Amino acid sequence: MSHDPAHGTPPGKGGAGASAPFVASAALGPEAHVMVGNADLFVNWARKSSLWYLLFATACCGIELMQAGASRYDLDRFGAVFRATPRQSDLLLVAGTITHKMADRVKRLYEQMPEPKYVIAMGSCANTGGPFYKDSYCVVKGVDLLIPVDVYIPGCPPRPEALIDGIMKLQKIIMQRKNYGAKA
Amino acid sequence: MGLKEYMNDIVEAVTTTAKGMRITARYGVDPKEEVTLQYPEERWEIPAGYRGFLNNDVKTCTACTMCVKVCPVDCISLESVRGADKKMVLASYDINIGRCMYCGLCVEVCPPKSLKHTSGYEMASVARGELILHFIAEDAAEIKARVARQVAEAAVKAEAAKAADLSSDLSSEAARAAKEEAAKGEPKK
Amino acid sequence: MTVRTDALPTQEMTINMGPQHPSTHGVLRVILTTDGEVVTRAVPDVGYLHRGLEKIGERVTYAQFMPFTDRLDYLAAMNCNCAWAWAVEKLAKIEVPERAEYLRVIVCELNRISSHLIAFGSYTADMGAFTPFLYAIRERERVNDLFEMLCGNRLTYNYARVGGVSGDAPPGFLEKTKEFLDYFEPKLDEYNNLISYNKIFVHRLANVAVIPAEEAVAYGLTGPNLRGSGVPFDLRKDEPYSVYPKFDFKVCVGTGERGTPGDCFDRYMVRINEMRESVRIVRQAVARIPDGPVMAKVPRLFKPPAGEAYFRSECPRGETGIYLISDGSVNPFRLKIRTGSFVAMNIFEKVTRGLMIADIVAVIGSLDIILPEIDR
Amino acid sequence: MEAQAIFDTLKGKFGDAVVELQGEGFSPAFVVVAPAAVKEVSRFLKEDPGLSFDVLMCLSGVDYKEKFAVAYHLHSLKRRHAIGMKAFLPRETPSLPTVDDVWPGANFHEREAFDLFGIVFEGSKDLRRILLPEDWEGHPLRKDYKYPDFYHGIKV
Amino acid sequence: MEALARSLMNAVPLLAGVPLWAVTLLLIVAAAVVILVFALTFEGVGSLVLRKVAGDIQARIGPNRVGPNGILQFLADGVKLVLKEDIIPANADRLLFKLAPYFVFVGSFAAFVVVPFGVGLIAADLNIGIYYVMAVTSLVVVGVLLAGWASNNKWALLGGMRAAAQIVSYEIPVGMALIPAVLVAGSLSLQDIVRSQGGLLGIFGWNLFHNPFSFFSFFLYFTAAQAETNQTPFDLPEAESELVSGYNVEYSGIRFGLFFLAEFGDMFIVAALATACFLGGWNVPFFHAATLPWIWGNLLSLGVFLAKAFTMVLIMMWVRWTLPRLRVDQLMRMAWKYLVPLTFINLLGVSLWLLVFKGKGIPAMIASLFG
Repeated sequence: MSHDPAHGTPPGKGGAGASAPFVASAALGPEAHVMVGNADLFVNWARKSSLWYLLFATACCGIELMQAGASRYDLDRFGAVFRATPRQSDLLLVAGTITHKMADRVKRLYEQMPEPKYVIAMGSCANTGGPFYKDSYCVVKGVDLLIPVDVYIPGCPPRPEALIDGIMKLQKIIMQRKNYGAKA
Repeated sequence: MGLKEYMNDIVEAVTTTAKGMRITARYGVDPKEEVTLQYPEERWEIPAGYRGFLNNDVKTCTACTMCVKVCPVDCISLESVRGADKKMVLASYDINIGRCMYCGLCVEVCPPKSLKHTSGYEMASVARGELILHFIAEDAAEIKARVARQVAEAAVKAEAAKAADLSSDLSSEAARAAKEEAAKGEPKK
Repeated sequence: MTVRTDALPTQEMTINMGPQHPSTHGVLRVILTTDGEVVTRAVPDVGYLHRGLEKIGERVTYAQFMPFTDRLDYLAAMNCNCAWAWAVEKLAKIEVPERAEYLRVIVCELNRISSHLIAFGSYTADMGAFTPFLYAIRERERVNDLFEMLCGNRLTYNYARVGGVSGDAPPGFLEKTKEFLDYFEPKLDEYNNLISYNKIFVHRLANVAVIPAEEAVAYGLTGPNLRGSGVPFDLRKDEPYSVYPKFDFKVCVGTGERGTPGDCFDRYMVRINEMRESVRIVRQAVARIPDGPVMAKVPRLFKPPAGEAYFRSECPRGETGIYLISDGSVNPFRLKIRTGSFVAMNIFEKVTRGLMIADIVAVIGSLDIILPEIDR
Repeated sequence: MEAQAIFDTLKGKFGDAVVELQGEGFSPAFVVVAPAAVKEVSRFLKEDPGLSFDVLMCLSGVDYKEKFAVAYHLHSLKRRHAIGMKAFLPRETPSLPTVDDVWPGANFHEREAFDLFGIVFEGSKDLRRILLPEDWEGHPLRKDYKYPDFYHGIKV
Repeated sequence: MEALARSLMNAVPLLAGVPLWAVTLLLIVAAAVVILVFALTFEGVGSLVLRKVAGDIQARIGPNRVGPNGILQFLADGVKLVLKEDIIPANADRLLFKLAPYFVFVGSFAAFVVVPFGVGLIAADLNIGIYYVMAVTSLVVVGVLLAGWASNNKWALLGGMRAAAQIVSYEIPVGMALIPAVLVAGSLSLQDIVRSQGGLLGIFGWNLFHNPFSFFSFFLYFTAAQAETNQTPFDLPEAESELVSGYNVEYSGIRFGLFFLAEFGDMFIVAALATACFLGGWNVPFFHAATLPWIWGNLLSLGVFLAKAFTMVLIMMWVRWTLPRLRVDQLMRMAWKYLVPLTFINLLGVSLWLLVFKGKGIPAMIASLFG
């Protein structure tokens, strides 16, 4: 799913709104147009509402992840509990810088997670290498060079609300996924 | 391990545990203690100076590339071309918020104060490409072509104007020369 | 390597307390060779968050390096910002206005409180009590609100500038700070009742990983780790910089309250008491802050005179020393950042010999290390 | 005790091993020492009751383009004074004796100088790369370091 | 069950032709299904209540977006766990790996048989009630040890070893702390123990207030039981922060779900035993439940029993979210140097008390004073 970052989706309406510069509203994932049956709806609802995320905090975004899990923003409301082992978690929240020395560990963690797994790249370091894009010799320039990423959350570090917004967008994507019936 | 220490251990264990549990009980029972902000419905009001996503007011921007130079990460890419009236016309202005580190140095250094932080922070997207904000709607090539045409027209008009001046100079030259002959002619009488 | 060769020949087990572990405070890898539960050797392997900050320092200008100091120790970003600003000002001998120095002290001490809160919270979470961690984060959220109001960001502030601070305190900031201090002070006693003097917690911490005073000095430990061993050395008192001499506060030293001086419990209690002292400092600073400009006259393309300077300031995790060499150009020529966690990791292997696996977690928590400071 | 006084005592004791005093423009003044004599000078600095530099604050490698240097920042808790010690090294084979038996805290600093500069500390307890992966080629903080294109197949 | 089967056969003429053993078998299976449904729903709702209580204590809200006010959270967790990929580590011991969760679940579920839910509501009123519970719950140790060994993971191995050491050495205090109730009631069967606490003495009929030693042994039992079910001050086997979640490191999907359910099953068993032995089981204070007609008597007693058991579970959760975790050697020291001696002294005290006062507790003596 990694592709050349330079190309952007064609811009929407012209003119810069006061707060929202115009970027085409994010398409809801590759299978946005698929008709989803009832069995899928129930299964997707179950998967969406118990997203156990792996406690994987490498750098500053890890602190925002902790604060999102704490009392004020409370990820537990969404059924998202942190798990210590990749075996029991289905969401890999890459929060922080991934250096080359850490790269194969991230791949191994991703492969250890049981199948319906999702990845959120949180923060500029995970999206594109962020502040260390230009001059650092040992930072992986974006975690999608290593593992397929479902949702990118911009911010350095993104606010806990931005993280919850990213998780809710991931939940919408999960609701679209088609598991049973003939593949379209 | 004397008997006194043994009993003291037990008593201390029970009292400290009870003290701790009294505090957690107070939190458990008292609903006022709850500080949760249910995000999608209740939102934290963002203070004025919050450094959210960047937004460049394209009209007042003078394409002076100060922000491009000061950014430690080079996430602002700007193309501009010199317009007919010698001022720079913005062809494309993109900020890659996937790489930006929200340090605010560019906002401080921007002379016309067109680049400002908005209070937006919700831009979770599915594709990495969507993290690049384009502030000029039109495609860069079209703008360049249009500006090039304008410059060409201006040049042609300038040519015509110059030619006209030239000819007028010639004629005025000729007229002045003729006047001089006349003037020279007359004083000899 | 004691291998018991009596009836049943047993073998030692090497475990990877790998880069991804719930209680290594980030991406630290400790290679444990254990004999059952008892650890015979724990070798730390760092570098999983090495981002080449010093190489970046040589390629960006002095002003552009300020946001990178946020990423140096993201729990105490203000202290690192100000440390960088003070270091460059010491090299270039720039005079900073009084109000800017007061603002710097206020934000540094507030950040010390929020950094010690995370240290306290994650330490109790490592020991198994998850509730104090959430109370600590709730208090830290209120400090984040103050900083967000002041400089616009919750974690990476980029607030200090060479020659002053980026912006004056918005109206209502000082009142809100006073409000937070009044709210926060009784909370410390509540934490002490809840967890600090809890019998199980004390048993887990007292007499574990004792670092005697001379060994702490020999290994170059600084900050709460050094003061925990009973050495009353605090840079704000012994090598005063900025306007610290104007405030009176106590240097908290480990006294072996519940065990021998220099054990994990002492280092923990030094941090709790230091929060109380920081509250006192911020109260005095808020009361006596003068008016005036917040930024000295510094040219945009700032070129310091050629020379070398070493400045060290008291960060929550120990002394952050910045050795700055400038050759008169716009970019620093060489930049070495020495941090408290890097040195604390140095003593880790010697201190953890013969402890149990649960104590390894206790030692990591008591040294309060943070990975970007170790790896830079 | 003032830097000049420290320099004189060292000059008196070690003679030409102590090269010069970099005072002006250096905020803790530097005593420049010949690389071979680093261990004796540092042992003397630590044990001598008058100086008693018992804390090695910071040990940093420096690449001065034509030669390397290792800068030691020393501080004394008893006397509350600080001094810098510097040893210049040739660029081709930068190596000098270790000081981690004088100050145990030096080990991590030396490993970092080895890792990022390639300065070899003879006799060091454990000289391995500390920050970079074991199989990383080159020493990044050298001025002439060229960034690698790929590492384990990932674009740098 | 035969008496019930025979009375059912006389009542329903249609069943006359069916052999007796078939009807009893049918009844047993029906009772088992009812208890299984109760156990699974309790364990599901228990996991939701645990997170709600945690939220309450930690000044936040627990799950409230899945279903109305978070009610369906456990359903979502369950369905998701069932549909997860079934991973068995490469060179793990496949058979034992698959077997371990069933041992643990069976071990904790089998103890539901003797829980005295109501006046007549008990699956099988075994006359060796408590002895049977002690025997069955020790099956959990085998399951956890298997899980630790089979998943070929060093953390899991350590978790398994810790679990074996902990549960085995806390069986003794748990057993000893329950004996006073047996001595007072004079029988191992849980129904008898509960009936012995009845009578019109109301709350003071409970074993808790029978004599100071039994009062003390309730608290000893509660601490040891907290260790028996791996709750926080003693949750070393799956220590989240030390052993990366202990013996269930390699388990994912419904296998982990079984461990999860078994943990809550244990919690309920321990709470049920505490209620039955010390807090008067299904006895309604100042009221004789047996006198009511058949349906209402059972319902009322069931309600009272569940109320008491749930408060005990809530207290265990409350302790779970307050205290830090012990170290392994402190755990052993606490078991062998503190709990075991204290329970023995306690046992001696109770038996001497019964000998001296010929089986009457303080409340009974005071009642007899007033005639």
